[in-house]
Amino acid sequence: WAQNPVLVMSTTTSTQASGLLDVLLPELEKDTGIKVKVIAKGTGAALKDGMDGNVDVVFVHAKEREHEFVQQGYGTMRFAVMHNDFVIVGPPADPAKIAGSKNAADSLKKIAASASPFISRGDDSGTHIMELDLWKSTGLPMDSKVTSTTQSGKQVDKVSISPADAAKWYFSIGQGMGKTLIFADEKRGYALTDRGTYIKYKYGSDTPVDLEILCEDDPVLHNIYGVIPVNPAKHPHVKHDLAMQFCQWLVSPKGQALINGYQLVGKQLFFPDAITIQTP
Amino acid sequence: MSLYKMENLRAVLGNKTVLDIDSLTVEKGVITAFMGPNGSGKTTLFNILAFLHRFHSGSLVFDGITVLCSQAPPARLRQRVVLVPQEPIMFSSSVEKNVAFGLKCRGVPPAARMRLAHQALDEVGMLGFAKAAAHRLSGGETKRVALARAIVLEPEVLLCDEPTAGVDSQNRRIILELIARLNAQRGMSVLITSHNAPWLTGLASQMVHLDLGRIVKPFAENTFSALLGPDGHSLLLTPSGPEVLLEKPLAADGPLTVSLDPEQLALLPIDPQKAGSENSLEGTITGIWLKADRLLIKVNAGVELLVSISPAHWKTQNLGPGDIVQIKITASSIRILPEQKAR
Amino acid sequence: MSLYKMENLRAVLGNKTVLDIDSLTVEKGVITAFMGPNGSGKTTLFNILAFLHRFHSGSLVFDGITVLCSQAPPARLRQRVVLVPQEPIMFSSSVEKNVAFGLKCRGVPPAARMRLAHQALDEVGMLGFAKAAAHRLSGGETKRVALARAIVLEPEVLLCDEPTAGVDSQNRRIILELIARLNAQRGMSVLITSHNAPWLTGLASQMVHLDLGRIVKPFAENTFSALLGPDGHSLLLTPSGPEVLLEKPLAADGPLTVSLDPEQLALLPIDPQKAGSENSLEGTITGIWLKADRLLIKVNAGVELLVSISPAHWKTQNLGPGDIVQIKITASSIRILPEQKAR
Amino acid sequence: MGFFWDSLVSAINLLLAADSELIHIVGVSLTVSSSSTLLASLAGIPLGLFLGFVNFLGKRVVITLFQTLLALPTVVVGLFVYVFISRRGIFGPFDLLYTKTAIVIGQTILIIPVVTVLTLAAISRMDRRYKDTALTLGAGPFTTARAVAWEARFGIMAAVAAAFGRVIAEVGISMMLGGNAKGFTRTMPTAMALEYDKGEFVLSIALGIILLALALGVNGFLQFFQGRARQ
Amino acid sequence: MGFFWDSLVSAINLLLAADSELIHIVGVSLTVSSSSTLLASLAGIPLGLFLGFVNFLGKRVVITLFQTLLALPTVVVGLFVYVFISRRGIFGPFDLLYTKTAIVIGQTILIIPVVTVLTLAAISRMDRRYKDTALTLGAGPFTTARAVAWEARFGIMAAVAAAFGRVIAEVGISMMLGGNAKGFTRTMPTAMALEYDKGEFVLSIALGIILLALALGVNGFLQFFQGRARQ
Ligand SMILES: Nc1ncnc2c1ncn2[C@@H]1O[C@H](COP(=O)(O)OP(=O)(O)OP(=O)(O)O)[C@@H](O)[C@H]1O
Ligand SMILES: Nc1ncnc2c1ncn2[C@@H]1O[C@H](COP(=O)(O)OP(=O)(O)OP(=O)(O)O)[C@@H](O)[C@H]1O
Ligand SMILES: [Mg+2]
Ligand SMILES: [Mg+2]
Repeated sequence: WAQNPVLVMSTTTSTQASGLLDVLLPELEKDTGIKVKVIAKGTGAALKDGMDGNVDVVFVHAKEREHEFVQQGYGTMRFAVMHNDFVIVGPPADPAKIAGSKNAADSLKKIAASASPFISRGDDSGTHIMELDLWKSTGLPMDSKVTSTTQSGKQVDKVSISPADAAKWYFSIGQGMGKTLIFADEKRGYALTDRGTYIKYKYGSDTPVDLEILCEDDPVLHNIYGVIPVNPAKHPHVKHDLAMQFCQWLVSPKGQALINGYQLVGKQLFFPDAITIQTP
Repeated sequence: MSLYKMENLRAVLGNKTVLDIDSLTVEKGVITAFMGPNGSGKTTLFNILAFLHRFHSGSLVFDGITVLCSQAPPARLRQRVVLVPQEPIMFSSSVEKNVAFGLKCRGVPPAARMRLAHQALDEVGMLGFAKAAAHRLSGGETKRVALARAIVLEPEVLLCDEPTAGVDSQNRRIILELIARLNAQRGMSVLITSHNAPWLTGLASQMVHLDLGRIVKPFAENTFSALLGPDGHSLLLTPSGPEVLLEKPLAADGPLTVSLDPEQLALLPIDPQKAGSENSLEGTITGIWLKADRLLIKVNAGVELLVSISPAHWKTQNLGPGDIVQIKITASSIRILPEQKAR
Repeated sequence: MSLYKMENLRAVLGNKTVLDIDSLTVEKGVITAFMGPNGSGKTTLFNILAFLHRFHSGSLVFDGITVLCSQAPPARLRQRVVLVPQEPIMFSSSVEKNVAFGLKCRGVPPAARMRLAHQALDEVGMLGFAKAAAHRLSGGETKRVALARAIVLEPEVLLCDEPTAGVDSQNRRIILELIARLNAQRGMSVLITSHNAPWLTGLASQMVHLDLGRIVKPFAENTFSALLGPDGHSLLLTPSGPEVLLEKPLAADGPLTVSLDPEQLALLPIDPQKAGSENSLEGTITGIWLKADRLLIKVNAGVELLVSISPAHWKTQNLGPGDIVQIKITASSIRILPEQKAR
Repeated sequence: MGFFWDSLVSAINLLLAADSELIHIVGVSLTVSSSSTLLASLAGIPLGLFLGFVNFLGKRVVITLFQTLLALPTVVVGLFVYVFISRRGIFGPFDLLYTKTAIVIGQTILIIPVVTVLTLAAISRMDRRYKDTALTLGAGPFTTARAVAWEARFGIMAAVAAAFGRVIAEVGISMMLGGNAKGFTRTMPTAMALEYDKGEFVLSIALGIILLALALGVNGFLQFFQGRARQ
Repeated sequence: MGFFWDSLVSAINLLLAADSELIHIVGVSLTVSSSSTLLASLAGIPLGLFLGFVNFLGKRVVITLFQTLLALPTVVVGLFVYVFISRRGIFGPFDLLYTKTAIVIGQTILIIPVVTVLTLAAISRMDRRYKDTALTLGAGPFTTARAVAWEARFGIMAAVAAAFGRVIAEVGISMMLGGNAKGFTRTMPTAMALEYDKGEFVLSIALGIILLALALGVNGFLQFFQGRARQ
């Protein structure tokens, strides 16, 4: 397979860890002959790889930052590929009494009021950004902390926010989704998670986490994935044609059908966004 | 009483039998000297007798206690026996701490141990170095501190592997006097090795000679490398010297090692008529010693020869250092030694 | 011609001045002997002369080349000078590889270097050990291989730090003969240290005496520890012996080191009338040597004393070993030595 | 190169700000890694001495195993400890997971082989005469081992330094068993890994510079005492 | 304990299946870590010898710096190399990022201090007479260093073994510079980290067991030769 063209893609860990790519990529290679070299990392680092021209295409889930990426000229265009959704999980005992809720902000308020442990990813990932948006919408007081760094000689301030007066129950752990779930399980706490990872850790693991979905189906909890070829105007060496071919394959009926059909322990993880597929 | 009793004691190092002692008893309370050429196994033996190294087969009994070759050397006997090795090593601390080490192992309190250590250092003339870094001492200084480190423990048995090699003449005397005193006053058993036979003679009451790991009859003096004559009937002691006839012919390749018994050699005034006669060598007297009740005469005859005669006989001959004499070598005085070979 | 020229050469180790030579010249092509008690700086000096260690101040000229104390010892001179250290160490390979090491450094091809190595091993009687593991040899064997490892290089200058300590008597003679031959036949300059004065006398043409790092007048023999009498006018050589009157009174604490000049001592037959008289000791003759054109008489008088007299005078006295004699100690024969102190 | 310059300036700014969060992280890092180095030394140095001195059947095999454990992956150690201390494990009731203690346990296991193997290497090259001298002067096995260890002290210190370097920069175990919880178990390396994940490379390197400065301080301190001991 | 048992069985099954993916990963791991160990030894052993032998102003400071670099965090090394070989870096055109070469570069930098410091420790305890003997027999600086290194060979081998153990189990640099790309740069430890991320603990430990078995093989092999050399 040495002659096959190799496309380098950076993506978030969730696409890799969920096992979706293991289904998509062999089919892609069969159809187009393209072999994909997958570099999985956090959303921030994955986008940075694209900006630095280290990869040909990025496949992430942070809609606003993706638009920014295209606007700044790093990517040529964004293809909406699929979505899944976020849920709030917690211990079966549910000390904050949020079971069955369809209002995420309200649930978080109750968690804060009961000072039950809440585990935050705290890693600037798509999930983390979503969580912070939810906290802001609760109207609870927030702490913000400024860290100054110097970039290209200029001072750049990074603001990180978190709920105020939460030192006892708000754990910001800066790790991936899986680890956040394990942490929540251990601490008998709540967490915001994408449904796919939860299913994987609840039903697909030899040591399943003892957590239940307590809040779901709030429309704000959608998690949208996009794919963007890196702009050859910025990085002439990138394989833009291959990247386009890859994106088009992903949004093609074949690609979308594969996404739609991917199941983990009998549960669908991702929902195609490019075309509507009738679910039987 | 016997201190050590060895039977068929063998030690194998690498794949070479380094020690092979049929039977040897070392007495208690006396000074025993071990002599022998390089590689004869003296150090190997001392390491075994100090219960540091194992032996391979045979039996060793120490003061009635049997030490097995099949087991690691018994640790509890080590407090009774102390070895001063041939090339001692110092712990990298001060001289006094080195000397106090063994006392510390025996639970002597700090103040007492410093006092005893200083006393022992004084005995070997190294008190002035008490605070110096022990591992930086010169060769002879190290040797002397190592002796102090051993005697401060007042062990029942003191094993000294060449205690005076590298020690200057004044301190050599001090050390030998010290060893003699420890033996005489405290009844300490002392085992000693050395290549320097003369001074051992007066000190030791038992002399053990080793060669190639075996116990042999002494032949420390008058040992030479010699060539066999073409017919096997005669020996050449020096390349240019006269031939010496043998009692019976020999067959051998290359040089032989021969030893001449000093008691069997005769010393004659020079006789111009008989000059260069067979079985005699000419030489100059270079020294005269008193050893026990005999006189040892050293003659330089190309090689150095020792002749032992009675003081009475000496007086009759009216000879002195510087005089030229003739030495008659009888065939019975010649002993052929096994050649030393590696492995 | 001069080989080494030293002026005000000082070496400081730790914070102790170990060597402090005002002026010393070592001649080319001869054997020079360095004598001195332990810690007198012999090894330190040899390490400097072999360009291995630095000195602290002063100047050193080797064969017309000035060596600076401010710089690391010059590497290119090292190929001309080889040191055989006091306690040599072997590389953990075979004996023959150890001996061939220096030849390899000099680019000698493998076959030639093995041949030369075997030849050198033969000279020191260690050929049988060629394939043995060098780091497992006995003390004396190591010493001899170290000498072979040096002489195989045929250096201009050979520095031997106590080459015969730990070597058995037969091989000691072989080594000394070898050194003499290298000097006589190849004109190799040899510098040697030893505590064993007698055999050096015949070998070396220059003798340098060191004490406490300084060059001193020789006093190798007849050096004793003595106590000053209560008034400071007399010395006690032995705790039980008679007092010896001094020329002028002295003030000192504790024991002194004194040396008696053998030339200034007189030997008298025993005189019952004068027994126990001042400034005389009684003893037994235990040995007689020929040294250069004088006779050395060894007398055991509680301490051992050497007396030097002319052979002619000896004949007139009709004395022999075993006879009891009286030694007269003149005040002029007494030299008080500086006491050796650490740091 | 501007990147490193930015990082350096940021590191200095961070230090000047004396941010309480940073101070906490530095504190956790130092406590945890010095504890695990201490514990591993207490176990590994005697173990190395034991392997160096005592002869027993299969000793070569045991040494090979320890050498193999130099390649112990952090994930294996992390999961191994996790199984015992997680809520479902035997030691679950002690509530050790996601505490500094948990990191110390994991790191100690990780570096015991390092200390052991390097201590063994240090003493196995020592002149046999040190051991023999101690023995003949009447020292028991412990005093003998101590005397030889003293002579090999610089080698053993290098072993400890290597182990300390390993844990102060360690990410995997600290993440898995400590959880990288901000204000609780976040260490310098896990903080760096997080900033890297966020794409905050400058901040990440700035933390790295502070970590190295810290290590430099510790080593300079040790060197100073080594220098004094050497005299 | 059932968990470890499951892992062991899985490890054996994985091996028996001789899965081509697994074989590739093992191959990458071995190639990468032996290359970086080799390169680091080629640099670190001479460096250690140099620091041991040559006296120069500020040598103590340099040694302290190297000792400090034992605490070099993988994130720092990773980012450092990243800056040079990323597309925007000086070596960008060589397209090194996310290749095995990139991992080798990073790992080599990581362990050069390990090899250097431990080599230095090994030779600094050697009897000074080895050096003096080589010098007086006319050896130049290189031959002298080689002779002393030969006498310290077991210590130096321990240094190399420690460095190898460090890289064969290394995650951070392999992730950052190799990218853990399946079929390209996935190594045993990054595969383990991924399986762990996925919650596949059994598979993760199974891979760890295979990694340790691999390390055991390498060490057993080395021990065998050490044993022969010792004779
Ligand atoms: N580990 C070993 N392997 C092989 N041979 C050895 C070993 N150790 C010692 N030997 C050999 O054993 C012999 C006896 O050595 P030992 O040290 O006992 O001799 P020695 O009588 O003390 O000699 P010296 O007078 O030179 O000190 C020597 O020939 C030596 O080379
Ligand atoms: N590094 C050092 N620090 C302090 N003192 C030292 C150091 N090295 C040597 N000395 C001291 O310097 C003196 C001279 O030592 P050196 O080895 O030159 O003596 P030597 O004449 O060879 O003695 P020996 O006859 O015992 O071999 C000794 O007293 C020794 O203790
Ligand atoms: Mg010996
Ligand atoms: Mg000396």
